[in-house]
Amino acid sequence: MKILALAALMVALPAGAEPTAADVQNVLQRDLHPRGQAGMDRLSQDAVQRACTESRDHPSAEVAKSLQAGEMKSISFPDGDLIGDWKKGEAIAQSGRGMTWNDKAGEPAGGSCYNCHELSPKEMSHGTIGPSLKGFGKKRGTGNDVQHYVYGKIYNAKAYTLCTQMPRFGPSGTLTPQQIKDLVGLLLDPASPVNQ
Amino acid sequence: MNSIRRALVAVFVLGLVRPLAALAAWNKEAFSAKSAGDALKNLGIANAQPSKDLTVEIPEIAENGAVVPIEISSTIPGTTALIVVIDKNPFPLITRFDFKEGALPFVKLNAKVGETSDVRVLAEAAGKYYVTTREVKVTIGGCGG
Amino acid sequence: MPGPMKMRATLGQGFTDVRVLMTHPMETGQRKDSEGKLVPMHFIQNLTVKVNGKPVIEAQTSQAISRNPVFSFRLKGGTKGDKIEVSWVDNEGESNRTEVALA
Amino acid sequence: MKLVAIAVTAAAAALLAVGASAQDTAKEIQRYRDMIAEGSPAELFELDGETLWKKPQGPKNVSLEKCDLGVGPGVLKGAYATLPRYFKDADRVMDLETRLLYCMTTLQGRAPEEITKRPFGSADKPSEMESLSAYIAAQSKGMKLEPGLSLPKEKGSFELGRAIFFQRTGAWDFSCASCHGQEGVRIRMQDLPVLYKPQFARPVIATWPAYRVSTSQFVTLQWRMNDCFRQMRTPEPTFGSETTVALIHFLTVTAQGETYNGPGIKR
Repeated sequence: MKILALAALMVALPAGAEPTAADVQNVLQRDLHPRGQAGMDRLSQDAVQRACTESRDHPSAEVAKSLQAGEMKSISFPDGDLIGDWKKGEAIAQSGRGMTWNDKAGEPAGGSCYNCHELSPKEMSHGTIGPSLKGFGKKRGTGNDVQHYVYGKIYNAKAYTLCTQMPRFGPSGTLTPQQIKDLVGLLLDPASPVNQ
Repeated sequence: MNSIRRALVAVFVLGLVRPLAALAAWNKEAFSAKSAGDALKNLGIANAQPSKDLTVEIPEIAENGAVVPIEISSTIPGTTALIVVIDKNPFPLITRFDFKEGALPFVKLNAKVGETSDVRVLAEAAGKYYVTTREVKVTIGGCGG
Repeated sequence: MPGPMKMRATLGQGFTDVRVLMTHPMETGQRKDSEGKLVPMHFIQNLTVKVNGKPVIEAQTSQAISRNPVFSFRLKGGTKGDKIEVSWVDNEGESNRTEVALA
Repeated sequence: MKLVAIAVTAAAAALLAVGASAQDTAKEIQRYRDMIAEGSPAELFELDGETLWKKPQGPKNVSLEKCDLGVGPGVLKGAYATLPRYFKDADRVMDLETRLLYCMTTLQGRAPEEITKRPFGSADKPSEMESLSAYIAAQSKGMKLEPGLSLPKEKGSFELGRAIFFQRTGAWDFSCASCHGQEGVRIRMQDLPVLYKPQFARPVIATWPAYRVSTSQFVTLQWRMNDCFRQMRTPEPTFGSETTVALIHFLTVTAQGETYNGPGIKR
């Protein structure tokens, strides 16, 4: 009677008060179970998730500044040119696979980019949660600064905007540095469909 | 298809032999055709005329190609059959409905549409064929994961 | 054994509206299962509608009819107690039928 | 459906070509939804569900016909519209599926492990929970959604559900609100309802559970919660756990007062 027994084992919440982020974390720890590559460690909120939960994605300027600085340190930029193969980048942007409990661990993941962003004008089935990136390289150029900005943003978007809905593709282990370079290529390469 | 069978089919088409089962049989040649033209040829249909009296209700945009509703009704006098062909499907012929005394030439069904395509609906009346063509666009939604 | 069918017949103005639901996978032969194997073609090929035992509609269908097919028909006139029967046969020779009396 | 995936680009290009305004597109998609709603295969699952409801099962070899879904033992009419709610016998808030699980264990004497081994079925083989949900929910058609909210445990469940809705967690830092918190946005081509606001929650919740045309499956709210967590890259929520029930409770309370119009049909 595991499931019914669980119900009796209520996490003690103070009566009448709204559950805090820490309370919810305890409830989730109790009610979710590991499956496939999705382990229980994924439920431990880090400082960023906690600050964004508690402020409903509107952290104070000081909190944002200090946590963003910490996130910035997570990014290690590869040496040299960061513009990879835009064709591979397009495939990564299209794929919504990876990191779920039924994706095989170790298999290359996608970036789910089109779920939220407009990129290549050829792909009209794009989401609108994030801004349109159509023509991004044409507007921003391909300079060293832009390359680093794009690489950094994909690697860890929370270093730039603390409570963005965009995942931290580097620290979460979703994308490899090479995959991120290929996405930089998709955004910046003048030959990429994004810039046509 | 061997020649004997081809001959038999020809005989049926000519109406020289009409066993009871003929109408109910499944037209393998027409359903196996890979183009709309071949499918119609196998059904013995040529020179279908556009007709306003053949009404087709179909959404212009389908959120999911797995289920695309099509509603057809004909006010062409003496309509005895309705046929649906989806041009871009791998096997374009979808269905043929034969109506006898007691039934009205009306049908509503759901079809799979593989990609944005013309949908041709044909009616047979007194040995003549009529057609109405509509385009349906297929999109996709969801997380794609 | 084939899954259930469900039919509803309603007397309209001068005609009878019939809607029938059928449980059938309508496999195209192009779909892969969870193990990546192609699922063989399996679909309804023939459909017959009878009123009081007399066939009034005979249809031939392809694998491109959507899974769990739904069809609506209209029959001329109609009298309370008319027996309406719908039956199907698929490419594997399986079949099913259902009937209602017009209320 | 790969076929459809390939079609996307073509379809999209065509949409662009005709210059269909967003409004026209929305109108046509609504027409599509109305047309498919007229003949929903959900009714086939209702038939299966009725058989299962009346079938003696388990060590006690009894049916579920004495199961109390909140409005009296065996009463189905309107029961779904009052869920989730607090049940004294179990001393907790339950949604339909959790209550069914309770009845299967107490009335039929079955082991929860056996029942929840396969809570979500496939197109070829729907699960017991799915068919039963179809049968039971259908008997609340036309009734107003009135989930329990007067008792302290019901209020607690609603509050917990709301807090979970906004909790950022998992490998990708998502909360439910990451996708369902912003008006007028979509994932790929799919519009995202802002589920903490009544005007958006109402039509959505009033049509669950539902037949899903893209997978030909009958899907329930427990499934919907489960698959959202999967896409949020978290571990898996246990079937019938307080987390899933609290979320369903929060969503249903947000939609309360809406006339139940399911089982529905979804993309």
